[in-house]
Amino acid sequence: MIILLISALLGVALLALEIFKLRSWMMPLMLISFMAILAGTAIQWGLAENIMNQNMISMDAFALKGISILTILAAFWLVTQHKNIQATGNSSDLYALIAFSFCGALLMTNFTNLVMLFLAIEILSIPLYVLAASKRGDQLSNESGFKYFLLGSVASSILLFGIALIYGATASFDLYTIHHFMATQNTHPWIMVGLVMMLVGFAFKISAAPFHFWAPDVYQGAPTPITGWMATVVKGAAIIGMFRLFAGAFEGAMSTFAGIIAIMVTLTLIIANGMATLQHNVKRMLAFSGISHAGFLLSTLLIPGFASQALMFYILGYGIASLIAFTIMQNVGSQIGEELHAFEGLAKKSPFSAAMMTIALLSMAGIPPLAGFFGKYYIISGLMGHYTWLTIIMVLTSVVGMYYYLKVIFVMYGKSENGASYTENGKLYPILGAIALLTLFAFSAFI
Amino acid sequence: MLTEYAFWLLSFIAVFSGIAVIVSKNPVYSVLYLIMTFFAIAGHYFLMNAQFLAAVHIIVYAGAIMVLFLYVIMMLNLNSIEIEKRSSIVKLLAVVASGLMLVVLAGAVPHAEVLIQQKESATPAGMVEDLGIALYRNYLLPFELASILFLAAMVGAVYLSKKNLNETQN
Amino acid sequence: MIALAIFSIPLLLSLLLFNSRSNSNKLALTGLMTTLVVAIVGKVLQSYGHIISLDVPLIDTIGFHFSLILDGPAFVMVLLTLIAGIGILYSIDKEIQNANRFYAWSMMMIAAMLGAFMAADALMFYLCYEWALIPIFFLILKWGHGEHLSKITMRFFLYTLFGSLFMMLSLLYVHQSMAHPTFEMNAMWEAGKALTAGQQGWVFAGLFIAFAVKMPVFPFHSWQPSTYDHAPIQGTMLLAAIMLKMATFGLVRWALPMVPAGIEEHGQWAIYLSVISVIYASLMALTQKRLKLMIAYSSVAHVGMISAGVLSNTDQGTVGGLFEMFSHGILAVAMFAVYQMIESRVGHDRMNEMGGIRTSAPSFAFLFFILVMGSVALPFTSGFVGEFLLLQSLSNTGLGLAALAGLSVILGAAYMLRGFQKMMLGGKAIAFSALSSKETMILSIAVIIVIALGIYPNILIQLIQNIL
Amino acid sequence: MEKLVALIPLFPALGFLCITFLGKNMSKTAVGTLATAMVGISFVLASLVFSTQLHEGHATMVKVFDWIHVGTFKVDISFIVDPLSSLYILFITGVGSLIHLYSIGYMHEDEGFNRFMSYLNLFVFFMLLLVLGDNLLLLFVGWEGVGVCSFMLIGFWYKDHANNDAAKKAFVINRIGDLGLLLAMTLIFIQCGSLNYNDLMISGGDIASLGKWTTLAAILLFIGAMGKSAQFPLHTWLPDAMAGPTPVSALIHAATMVTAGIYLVARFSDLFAMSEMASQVVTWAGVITAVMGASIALTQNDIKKVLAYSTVSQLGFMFAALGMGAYSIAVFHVVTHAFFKALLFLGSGSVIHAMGGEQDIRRMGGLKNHMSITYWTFLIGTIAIAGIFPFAGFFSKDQILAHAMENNLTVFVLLMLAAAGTAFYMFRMFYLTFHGKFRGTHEQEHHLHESPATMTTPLIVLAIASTIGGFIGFPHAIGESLHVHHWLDHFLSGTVVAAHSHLDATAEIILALVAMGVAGGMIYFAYNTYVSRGINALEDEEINSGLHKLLLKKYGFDELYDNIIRKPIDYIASGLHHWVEDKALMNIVDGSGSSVKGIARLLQGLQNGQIITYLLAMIGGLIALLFLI
Amino acid sequence: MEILHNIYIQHYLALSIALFCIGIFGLLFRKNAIIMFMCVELMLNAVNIALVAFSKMHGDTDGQIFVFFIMVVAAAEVAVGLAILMMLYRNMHSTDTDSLNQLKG
Repeated sequence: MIILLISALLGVALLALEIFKLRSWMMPLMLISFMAILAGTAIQWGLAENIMNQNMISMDAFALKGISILTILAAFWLVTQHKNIQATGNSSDLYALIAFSFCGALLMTNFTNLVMLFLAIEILSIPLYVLAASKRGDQLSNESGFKYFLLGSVASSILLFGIALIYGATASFDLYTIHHFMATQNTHPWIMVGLVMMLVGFAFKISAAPFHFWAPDVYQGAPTPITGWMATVVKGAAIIGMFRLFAGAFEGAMSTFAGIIAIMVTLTLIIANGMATLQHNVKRMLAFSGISHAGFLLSTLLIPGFASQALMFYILGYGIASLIAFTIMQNVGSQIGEELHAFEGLAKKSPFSAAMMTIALLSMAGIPPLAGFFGKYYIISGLMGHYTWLTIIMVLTSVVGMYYYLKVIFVMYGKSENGASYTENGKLYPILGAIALLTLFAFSAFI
Repeated sequence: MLTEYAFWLLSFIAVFSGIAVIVSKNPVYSVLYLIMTFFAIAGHYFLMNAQFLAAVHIIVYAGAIMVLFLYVIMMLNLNSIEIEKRSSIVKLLAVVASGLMLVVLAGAVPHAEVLIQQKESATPAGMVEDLGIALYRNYLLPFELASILFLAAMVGAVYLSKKNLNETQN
Repeated sequence: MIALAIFSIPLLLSLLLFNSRSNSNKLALTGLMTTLVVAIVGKVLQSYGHIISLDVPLIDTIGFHFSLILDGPAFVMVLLTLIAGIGILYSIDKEIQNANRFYAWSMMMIAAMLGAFMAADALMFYLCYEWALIPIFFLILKWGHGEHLSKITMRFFLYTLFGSLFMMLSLLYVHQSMAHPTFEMNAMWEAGKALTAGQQGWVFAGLFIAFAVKMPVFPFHSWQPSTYDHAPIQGTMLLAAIMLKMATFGLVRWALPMVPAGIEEHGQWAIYLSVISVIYASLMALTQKRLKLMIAYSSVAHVGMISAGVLSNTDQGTVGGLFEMFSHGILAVAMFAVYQMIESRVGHDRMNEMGGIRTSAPSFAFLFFILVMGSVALPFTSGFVGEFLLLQSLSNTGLGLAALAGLSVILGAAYMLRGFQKMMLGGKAIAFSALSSKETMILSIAVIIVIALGIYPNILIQLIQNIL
Repeated sequence: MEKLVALIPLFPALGFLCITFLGKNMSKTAVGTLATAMVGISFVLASLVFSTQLHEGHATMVKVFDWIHVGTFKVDISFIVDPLSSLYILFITGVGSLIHLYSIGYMHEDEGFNRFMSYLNLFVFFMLLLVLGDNLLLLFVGWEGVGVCSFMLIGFWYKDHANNDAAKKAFVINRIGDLGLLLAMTLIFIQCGSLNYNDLMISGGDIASLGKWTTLAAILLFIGAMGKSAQFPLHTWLPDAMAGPTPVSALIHAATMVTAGIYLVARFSDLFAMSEMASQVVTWAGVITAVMGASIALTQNDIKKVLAYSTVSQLGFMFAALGMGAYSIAVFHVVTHAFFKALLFLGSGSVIHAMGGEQDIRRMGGLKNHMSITYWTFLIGTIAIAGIFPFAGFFSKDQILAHAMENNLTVFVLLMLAAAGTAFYMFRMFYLTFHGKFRGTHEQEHHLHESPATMTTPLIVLAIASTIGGFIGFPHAIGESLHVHHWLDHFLSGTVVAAHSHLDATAEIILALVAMGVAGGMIYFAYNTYVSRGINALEDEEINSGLHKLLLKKYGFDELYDNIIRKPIDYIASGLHHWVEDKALMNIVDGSGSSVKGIARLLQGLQNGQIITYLLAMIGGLIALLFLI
Repeated sequence: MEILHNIYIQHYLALSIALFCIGIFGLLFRKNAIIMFMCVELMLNAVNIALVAFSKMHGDTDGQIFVFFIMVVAAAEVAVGLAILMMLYRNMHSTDTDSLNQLKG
């Protein structure tokens, strides 16, 4: 409970700091809060599972894992993006919104009631609509915010209709009740339709095909730090919530849905990887790459016994790599440009940036012994023998994925050179380096 | 019997004005039709013994949300701007898609007739005190979180609307 | 622990080299020689009963062990890696830009390959197998040459990655079939053998695609000639001499013991493919006008022979395969070194435009001739022992197949001698300065190894058969 | 005594190493002496070994060290001493040392003298391995080793690409045969489980377990022999091999290496005796080769080419004998042939030496006045090969003919024809070279001289050998009274399958007379044509007769092989290169990449930035999912 | 206001579905951003109707509570949405959603 309280009050506190003109305290405060949340998680870990507050939330092991992963990602996001956020001049508003959305993200990990789920999604999303559009003078940012908002609220409506139907069938919003109901009775048409609609709502949030179209546009248009936030914490929270719901409460009905999810995974992998090969804008390419990872994340639902470990590990591995990539992306993007050729000769200008980017990209591509490989490994080994055909598709699309990641690496290490000058953000050295090492050797952490 | 007629009448109004929202050329008309729909929906709530909800519905939707809409339309002076340029193929697709949607969802309506009022609960649901108890006891946490939501929305809306005092352009 | 030392000395050295500025050549060479000494000492100690292998459980839930062994096959491959590695790094004949990084990447690649050879854990093998790609990728990209370098590197990288992912699928398939999944070598073998022949066939198909791409075997070889051509010459050596051995070694270590029935009943196509590859590559070599490409294709032919012989699954095939891997590794380094010597003096490697080098550099011609003879598997060279055993093994599958594969004996003689004749012989005597002592040293050592192993192969054969 | 056998190949090997690594600092004389001495020592040792075999006559194995031990596959470096191998090593080292001696004089002026001597030593080493090895694999080592030496020596004058081409051709064609031998080995090992002669034949008899594979194994072995011994259709390399220095032609391409095929078949006489069909193949290949070689030799004008075709033809005789089961007689002919053919080649070398490199007999004539030793020794060689009593060739050839008459009359007639041809072309060459007027240039005429002693000594020794060499194999008719008939046959009986002629003495004598008569007639005919009437051989462009042209072009085998083998392979290879390697495979690889992009481009149309499209996709997706449930 | 006679749950469900589909239709049919927002509101209200009807059917208050939260969210969404729309209009001078297509590919 204290965890949620901290996260909820964080935004308020940030706003208060603005009032008292204490902007420089914001980042430390946020960091301290994140640390406190992590500490709280650790304390909670020792306690037995407890359901709190009239079956609204449950701080079970899954939730705690989710919270800690999201908090780690958020903290990492904060330290890498702090300078960029500060540079906008609106750090208080932006940080407050981030804090609110973080609160929503945490709620996504521990709800046990559909009301909580709905509120969590909205608390997560509504600040994001604003954040995506937060570059107020920039038309692209506006466009991305608008698209995200409109499509997002449609998706919410669909999700809500699904919730309504499920409520109609089960007479409860409580996940335990629903779970019991579905264990015995899962062919009721309301449940079927309701589940599909909820699935669509979530598929939108994690940008699985064919509900992914917003993602590249929004990721590209939004300011890069926000894109980084969306691609990691938000996506992670959405898939954790989805996993909690589908692998937990709706477990009984999953057999009917496995086929659909497999098809969605296939479509996502093919479309995202294919489209990414065509991109010249690295940010947009990373967006498509993020979609393809959503395919992997979604496929954890197909693993018999629902490998939550695989999911968590993948989120962490992908999230860290992705944040590193977005950080470099932001540095290059703000100084030279977002296009591929902006990266030309980066290895000479800044070997550190290029190396970090390379490690991040290779990890996302799933090259051993980086964490990304182990993420993919757990998923594929879980699917092997049950969805062997899907693993083959995963493998083939991974090769395609390798292609566009390599393209960036080639440009960085290739011989051509653009004249633009580049100074790297020296303070990032130790942080990025440490995290990159974590990415390299994280594989024993979460097993 | 009366309630039955009321149901059909309100339903008709809701659907009719719902369609009218879409087909009206002038956004102001759309807003007015939407308000009509909301009133019809509020009537339904009333029929279903959810009087408090009906009242809140009117206040929130008709009173706040739609006024906001109207205000924006007026401020942006959108009365007569829009000229429909949707290609007919998109219109056709819109009809087909929503039609299919209707058909598919209608398939979910059970054939067996389930009376809407199956159980008579001891205390009549929908009264203020029931809702109050539920909201402040069982649903206290979501209730508190709703305030976070509002706060977030408020900050966001203010942020987007305020002049760029210290934002470095570009 | 000695196994760990063998693996980690090059690795640590690589990290050190990334940060060093001077004398990287000496540092790298000293490191490799130390490793070589350690490996030999380790093997000797092992024969006195010391335990030098290492088995550290890393991830218990999936049964992943950091596990290194130094049995016969592994030791032979380690020897090859180190000897060839020393030769490769020693053969660098001019200033390299960013030399410390060049050496660092090379050392890292060697470390990865050593890991793959010594791995007694399937996942560990796979990890090293993939990991070795990264250093060579940077070696080619940064120090390669040519117009379409990035396209070629991309093709190489994607193609090999494509293949090895299938290996992962196959290994995972076997892995998940166990009650208590582990990647430990013997357990994987047993689990593989417990599958039905049909399943084994599929597992083998996945493994073979991975190995076929890496070796390469027709029709998966199209990445190879252009990559060899555009890579820096040391990179080509690393690829041809050691890296492709990971694939052939993979056949011996993983495919054969794990899915014997699959190979027997559903894997014969792979043998046919390998034999086709032998002939096809020989024919290709026959059409080449450039020395480097000719060597590249001849390498394909040799590897096809290894693959075919090994897959026939006999003692002779396995031993002959490992023997030929060693021999081919040494020969590949030497042949590419010859290429480097010619290229650096003549300025190109178009064989038609040379001639009479023998007149200017008789001892070079002499050494080269012995290497050519080793390459065409002349008796009393190491090439012969390997190829004969492989052919012997292959004829267990079918005498006709052996006859077809044996055609490479004829075609190999044809293209090798033609190349030799065009470059070395004839009246036209192009200017060709005598070999430096370093170059003579490299070729002489290679020649000595080739001949010594041809005359007394038993020393290596006994090592290979030594199962400790 | 047998233990010494291990030293026999060692000395030439030492010679090779010494000359290669230390030769730079040694004088030519020293090098020549060293090389000759090394082979000479081997000869002495070989004589000792041979003499012990004379008494004991059974096979002894001398193991040197383990070679290849893999599972059940066990092959050692180990030597066999038995009559067959001891006979072979005797004449190899004997003829070899003579030719080494000869080379000192012949190659003295050449800048590559050291190289030459070292190669010769190496060759002797491999040749000794070939015959001494106690298993097929070691035989194969020698087999390929002599091939390489042959390659190096044919292309000795490497600056001329014609020589290199000839060398390459020899090596590649030999490799075709080698493949046959390789396959035979693998087959024999799979079926019999061993490659040792001892297990296979001498004491084990495992060769019998070949069963239905017997014929195949025999034929594969024979293919190996065909390559090395230049039998039809793999004979085309041998005449070209004359591009090498003359001592090479004498040693490798006449006396020793080319007879390795006979050694192989004789060694496996047990196997061939089991397969009637394989024997037939051997016979007919031999007969065809004999006739063909003789007929081509009729028209050749290059002194060495004539001898080369003569060699081909004589080898054909030997194989015909082998095919008919007369293994020991074939070996007999090998020995006598080694003597007289080496003599002839060395003689021709002496001639060429005197002529300053000229090899065309149409440019010679009347040399007998200038170089009498060469003349007389050459005459002995010519008579010997023509088969005149009592010279060496008579005995061996006569017995082959006798066997042919007994077995197959067609074969007999054809061989008789070949023998007649032999007498004619040999004397044609002889007369054109030594008799009549000198037809060369003046400078050549002034240059004419007898060769130095290092060259003439071997000639004399070989002439003596050619004269009396035949006595080791008296036929019944002559030898019976002396109790020495078929001495060689008896000597070899422990090793090869013995086959006595069952012709009675009278028939043998009649046959011998007939053969001699035919030869004599041919000699007269040649004398009449080229000496009495003084006719010179036609210049190439004067030739009108079709048959003559065909013979001059050697039946067009070179062109034929070019057209049906080399060109198609080149064509296929370049076709594959163009269509498969560059087009198909590249397009598949790169095409799979671009097809991914192509598919993505189709999808890109959907990602058009329009909210309506995204909404439609979303709703469409929802509907689709609802349908799927 | 007492008991609904002869009105079955499927009647309300049908009404809800109809309104939901009208909302979808409007979203696809119109391109004025304001109208599209309204359509979203319509869809949310369709959900509300369904929830209240189910709540009535089950005889508990959970459904109605949920409707409260939906209203809360709707209000918040509208506030944010209109703010975005205003800003968009300031920059682009249009509420035509078709003109928003700079981000694509």
